[in-house]
Amino acid sequence: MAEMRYREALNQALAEELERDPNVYLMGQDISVFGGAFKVTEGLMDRFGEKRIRDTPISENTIVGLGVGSAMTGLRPVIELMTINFSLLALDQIINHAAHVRYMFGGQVSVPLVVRMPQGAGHQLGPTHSHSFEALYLHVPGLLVAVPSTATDAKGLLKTAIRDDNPVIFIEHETLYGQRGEVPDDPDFTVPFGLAAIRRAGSDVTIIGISRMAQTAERAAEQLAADHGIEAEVIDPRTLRPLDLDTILESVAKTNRCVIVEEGWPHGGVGANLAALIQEQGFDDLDAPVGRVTGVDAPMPYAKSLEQISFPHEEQVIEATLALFGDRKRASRG
Amino acid sequence: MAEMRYREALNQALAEELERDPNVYLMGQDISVFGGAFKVTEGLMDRFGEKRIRDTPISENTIVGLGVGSAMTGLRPVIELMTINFSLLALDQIINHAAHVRYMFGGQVSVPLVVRMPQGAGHQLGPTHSHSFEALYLHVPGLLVAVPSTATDAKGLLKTAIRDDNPVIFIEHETLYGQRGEVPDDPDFTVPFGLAAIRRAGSDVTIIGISRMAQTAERAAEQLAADHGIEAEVIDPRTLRPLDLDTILESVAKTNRCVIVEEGWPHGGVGANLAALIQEQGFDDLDAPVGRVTGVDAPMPYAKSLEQISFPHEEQVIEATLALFGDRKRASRG
Amino acid sequence: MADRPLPPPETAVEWLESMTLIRRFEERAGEQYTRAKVGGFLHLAIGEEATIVGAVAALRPTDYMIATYRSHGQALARGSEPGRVMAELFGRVDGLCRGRGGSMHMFDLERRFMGGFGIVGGNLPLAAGFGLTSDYLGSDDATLCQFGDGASNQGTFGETLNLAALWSLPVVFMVTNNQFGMGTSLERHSAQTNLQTKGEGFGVPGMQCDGMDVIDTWAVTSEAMRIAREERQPVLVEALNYRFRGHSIADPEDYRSEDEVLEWSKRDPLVTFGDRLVAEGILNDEQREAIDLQAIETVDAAVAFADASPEPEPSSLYDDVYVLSDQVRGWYSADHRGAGVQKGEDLS
Amino acid sequence: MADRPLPPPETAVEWLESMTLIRRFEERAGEQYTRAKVGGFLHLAIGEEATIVGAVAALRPTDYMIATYRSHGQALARGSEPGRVMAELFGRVDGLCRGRGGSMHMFDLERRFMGGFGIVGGNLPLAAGFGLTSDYLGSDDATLCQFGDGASNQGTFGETLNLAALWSLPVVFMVTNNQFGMGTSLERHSAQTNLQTKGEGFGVPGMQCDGMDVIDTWAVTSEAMRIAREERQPVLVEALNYRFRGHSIADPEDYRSEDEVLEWSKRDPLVTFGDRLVAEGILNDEQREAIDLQAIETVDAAVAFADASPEPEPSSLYDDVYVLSDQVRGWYSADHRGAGVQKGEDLS
Ligand SMILES: Cc1ncc(C[n+]2csc(CCOP(=O)(O)OP(=O)(O)O)c2C)c(N)n1
Ligand SMILES: Cc1ncc(C[n+]2csc(CCOP(=O)(O)OP(=O)(O)O)c2C)c(N)n1
Ligand SMILES: [Mg+2]
Ligand SMILES: [Mg+2]
Repeated sequence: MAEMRYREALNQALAEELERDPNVYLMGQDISVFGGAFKVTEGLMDRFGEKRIRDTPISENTIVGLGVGSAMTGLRPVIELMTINFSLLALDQIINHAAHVRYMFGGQVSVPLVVRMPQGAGHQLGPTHSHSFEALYLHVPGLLVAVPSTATDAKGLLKTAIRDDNPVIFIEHETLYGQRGEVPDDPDFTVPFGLAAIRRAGSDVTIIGISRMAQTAERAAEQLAADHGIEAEVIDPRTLRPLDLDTILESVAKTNRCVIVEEGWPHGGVGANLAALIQEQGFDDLDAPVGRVTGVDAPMPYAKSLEQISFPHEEQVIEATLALFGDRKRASRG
Repeated sequence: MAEMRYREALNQALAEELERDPNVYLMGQDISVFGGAFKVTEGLMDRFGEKRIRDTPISENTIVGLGVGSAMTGLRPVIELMTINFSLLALDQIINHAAHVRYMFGGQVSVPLVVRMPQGAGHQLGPTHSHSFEALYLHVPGLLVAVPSTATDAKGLLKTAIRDDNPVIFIEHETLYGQRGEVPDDPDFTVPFGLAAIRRAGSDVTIIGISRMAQTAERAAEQLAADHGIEAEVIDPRTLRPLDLDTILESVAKTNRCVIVEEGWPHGGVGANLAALIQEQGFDDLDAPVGRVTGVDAPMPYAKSLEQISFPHEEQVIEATLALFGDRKRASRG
Repeated sequence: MADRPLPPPETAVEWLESMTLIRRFEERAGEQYTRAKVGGFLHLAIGEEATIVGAVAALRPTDYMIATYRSHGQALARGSEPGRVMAELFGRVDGLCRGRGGSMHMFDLERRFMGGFGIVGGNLPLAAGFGLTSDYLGSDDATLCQFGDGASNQGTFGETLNLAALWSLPVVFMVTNNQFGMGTSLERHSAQTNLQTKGEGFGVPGMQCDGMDVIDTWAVTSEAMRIAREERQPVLVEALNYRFRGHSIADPEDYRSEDEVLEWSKRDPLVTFGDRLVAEGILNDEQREAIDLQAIETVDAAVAFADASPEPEPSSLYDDVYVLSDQVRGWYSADHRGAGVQKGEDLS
Repeated sequence: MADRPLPPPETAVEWLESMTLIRRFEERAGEQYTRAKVGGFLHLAIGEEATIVGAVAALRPTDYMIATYRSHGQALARGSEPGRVMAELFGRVDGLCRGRGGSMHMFDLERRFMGGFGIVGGNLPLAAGFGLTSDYLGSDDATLCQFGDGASNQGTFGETLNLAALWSLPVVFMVTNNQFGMGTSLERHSAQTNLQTKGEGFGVPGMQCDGMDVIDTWAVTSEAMRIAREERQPVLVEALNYRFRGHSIADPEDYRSEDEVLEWSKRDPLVTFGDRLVAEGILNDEQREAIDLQAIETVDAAVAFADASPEPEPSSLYDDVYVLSDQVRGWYSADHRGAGVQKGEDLS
């Protein structure tokens, strides 16, 4: 175990996989000389050379298509799109090719491709640069989607992603890069896809946090316990495709209440998807509607004062949770 | 009133609005000489000339951006993307510009743009050409989204879309173009956005059908009545943004059961969004989980035998509806 | 260009056979479409046989070939079994792609025929990817990427050519200029109509060939492939040709005159090349006739094979959405199989 | 090129004033950034003032101007109030965009400064759209679209140039070649490094100007605008320049040498142009100094204005997501405002 930042954990995962498999290569804008816009690939060019750490022009759609082509013919590309905002330009290649060529060609090829990119608000980057797009990607059959919220998961899930033979959309978070965590040194440490993490055990309500919001959920849970005597079970699904619905349903069966916290837009968001699944499968377990706390239904404004009220914080999670208990619990405290 | 095809109703709406407002113009691939891949714009070039009915190269992202630019400066473009499948290439311009420029520039400009495009499976076009993408678009604040399922609505909603000052994603359906309906002649006939249509009144269950699936839902409802004595209320939301949730909730308050039918992928689909909203707002009204019938969670295969089982038909709607009644109703008939 | 010498007789005959097979295959596919044996869109390459056969003849077996939604001919020229190509059109399990792709999405990995793509311009980045693999692995395989005049207006064109030039990828980009993107004629969709020059701004030199002449196409493509392979320099080849049929089967062709079609049909590559082989004594009329009969027989057999092939089982619907493994054992789905959530594929 | 004659004295002085204002504004913005008054990314145009001022000087007030995320200078040159530009950086209600856009998304409709766009290459199609409007309405307004060398690799570049040429749109595309796309130097991102030729394959002729020389930039842009306006022919102008600061404020600049920066800084457009005005007797040293002091004063006032401007009200969060009307009275939302569904904006 070593303490390191989320960014460093990713860097270590990349280095280990580059070491392990000569067909793994990286490609993206400013990832070599510059070390990556968020410094995730720092030092890799010196160690692995320009052939394997490739700077690209600003041509997102073609970069992804190029990755798909090389993956179809035996390589294992790991692409960095500078941020998820720019992935809209590459969506045709991601959906029609990365996700579909295996199926549409009757299984003749596979596409062992990873597309890494950070998302999220909080740095005052304004409407074009603050998107959270998990919902766009979890919609698409053929893709796997990971949303690591800790340094450990960042490393373990990225290694799994690189070793997996499916195309993986690997969504990091801009505000997590500097966070520290304990990360196993074992070069064979991986975190499996499709296995949710229970971040906090509890029996009164299940709070599901997506990407960075898993942390917000955890902090809200501590406050709920301290201030309201409500013990929340906090779940981080870690991957949205495949989704570990079993763990979620087991928790809800125990708690009978559920809130989902995400940063993206509400309509057709991750929370909508989970709420639909949970009420379908756990209807009889629910004592209250599945609650959602999401980013606001508007583009992301630049001004700090507006940006800060545009994505969820602990208060909103607490409020949404208390609302599920109606007046009873609320009254018991206050 | 005149009987005409869905395609003709759209053509009439375009002709009337071109007539009414000289700043309305059309732009798309093969819409002039060729008359449109689905013949929606047939005859318009002869009538309005090349300046207003413009053939474009195959450059989807730029076509949409060009439309946004001209809309920002006073024109009212109506773009035809040949099919919704190709709109993935234009998603950057649709989201970051069409949907966001008004907000991000503090209200200084508006974008009175319509992007028309058909979606859907059923013609054996295979994985790249059979998408249903309503869910991608309803996710985005700043856009309006219409999904007309009848000739009347096609005309009335398209006229509203062209007259509205917001960017509108106008989703037609490939298999509906040939269908006939009664369409008002009045050149000022419009259908408002945000007003659902109740296609069939009923008190036992609410079935919501999206796009073409509104028709599938209606047929299933007739069969449910005939074979099972279940009277379904069938709702066609007609626009997904704005969404007429009031009508839906009123219906569910009466029926206590709800099924949503859509053609797209299940995860993060329209049904997920509606199910989440309905259980949030109508929790106490629900006697059973909100059911969903969707396209399969796979790319769309070419073979007819596989394609036909990849999107919903009446049987699946009936089955899903019966499931909501548990053994009681099923037993009463069977 | 028409005065290039003939290749060795055997080769010349092979080319005529290959072009004839494509022609007869396409005709029969069209006929099967009207009988509703074939669904979807059907884009035929009638008139474009010389471009296909000449280009493919310039490839080694290990080179990669990639094309568009109009690519039955490419599969056949590359050696895919006609029966399996036809079975794909029929949507049957013995189709090249098990009936999943249909006419627009052919693919034959074994022959390095890398598809068959429905998104105009979408195949160029993939071609660069194949080139990157060759480069990365130190092999001297090269890639031939065919696309249409209409596709040269798609953003991927500039993006991919720049990248290929920048990274010295061994890829030949062949724009088959058949004068139209659907119903839009070249001069109505492209400001630059001399397409061979369209890549120069991205560092990719251009060449042109007579795409109605199999020999010229072969010769120019061979030189382009040599440059790509040996000089590690991508090349843009413009193949001038013409499609004799509509864009797809349902096309009234109002956008062009019968005269124009007639004029071009005088240069029918099958006729001109066949005539030349007879004139130069490589074939006699009987032998020429025999080639045609052989092609018809092959296509008959292909239809019979396709017809006998079973439809895919409903239970195969979810096959190959994912590569399954310990990591990815299945997924949750809410779909047509009934209300509620279903497990997708499951290893257990 | 440096030997072009000076414009009339008044004009020359105006240009120096404008360049000086931009320089001082940018320096101050950087300073305010380090004080956390400004958030987000901050891309400064220090070193690129001649390109901005020379290009804008070639425009009529009704012409459209569009640029990138590096465009405080363009707004100022176009006449936007410095206080309102600074207030936008501060995220205040008196900002050009009411604090919604920030540094990367400036916009001033009144001055036909059409933004300020964060997506590299995303502004080219919009520029063509402005050109289309001018053409459609029969006006002789033209559009100037600035973007970077890095943006010339984006698909929209080829797509838009082709369309502009095909439709004879009155648009000048100006690629400001400052030698880098972020940390990637020109020759590492573009196979074609002579960027003025990059549009020829799409029917757009090229010109080049010395982007460190305001007169040359003005002269070449003027000619290009004339061609666009009168001949209805789009033109690609390459402006050669250099940014003296990092790509954005947080940039260690490991990708270039100090020597290189030093070499270019000898051509600092403010210094060289100021020197020339003094040398040619248009200004004396005092007057030159006064221009600088005036700029500093203006910027001081801008900062004070910005600082005094209030933060946007939380209640304004949903303003202008939609144009409201009878048709669109509001929408349902499930968001931070609490569990469950909220009504969005509502006319009632
Ligand atoms: C991105 C995209 N836009 C539009 C279409 C619809 N479409 C299919 S073929 C075609 C014309 C293509 O013309 P060209 O590239 O010249 O190829 P050709 O058909 O002539 O072989 C169009 C517009 C598509 N398949 N993909
Ligand atoms: C589509 C897209 N990809 C990546 C980025 C991140 N990015 C911002 S500026 C930039 C470099 C652009 O270089 P250039 O076009 O030369 O303009 P300059 O910054 O030099 O003015 C990059 C890669 C972006 N904003 N948009
Ligand atoms: Mg063509
Ligand atoms: Mg630059």
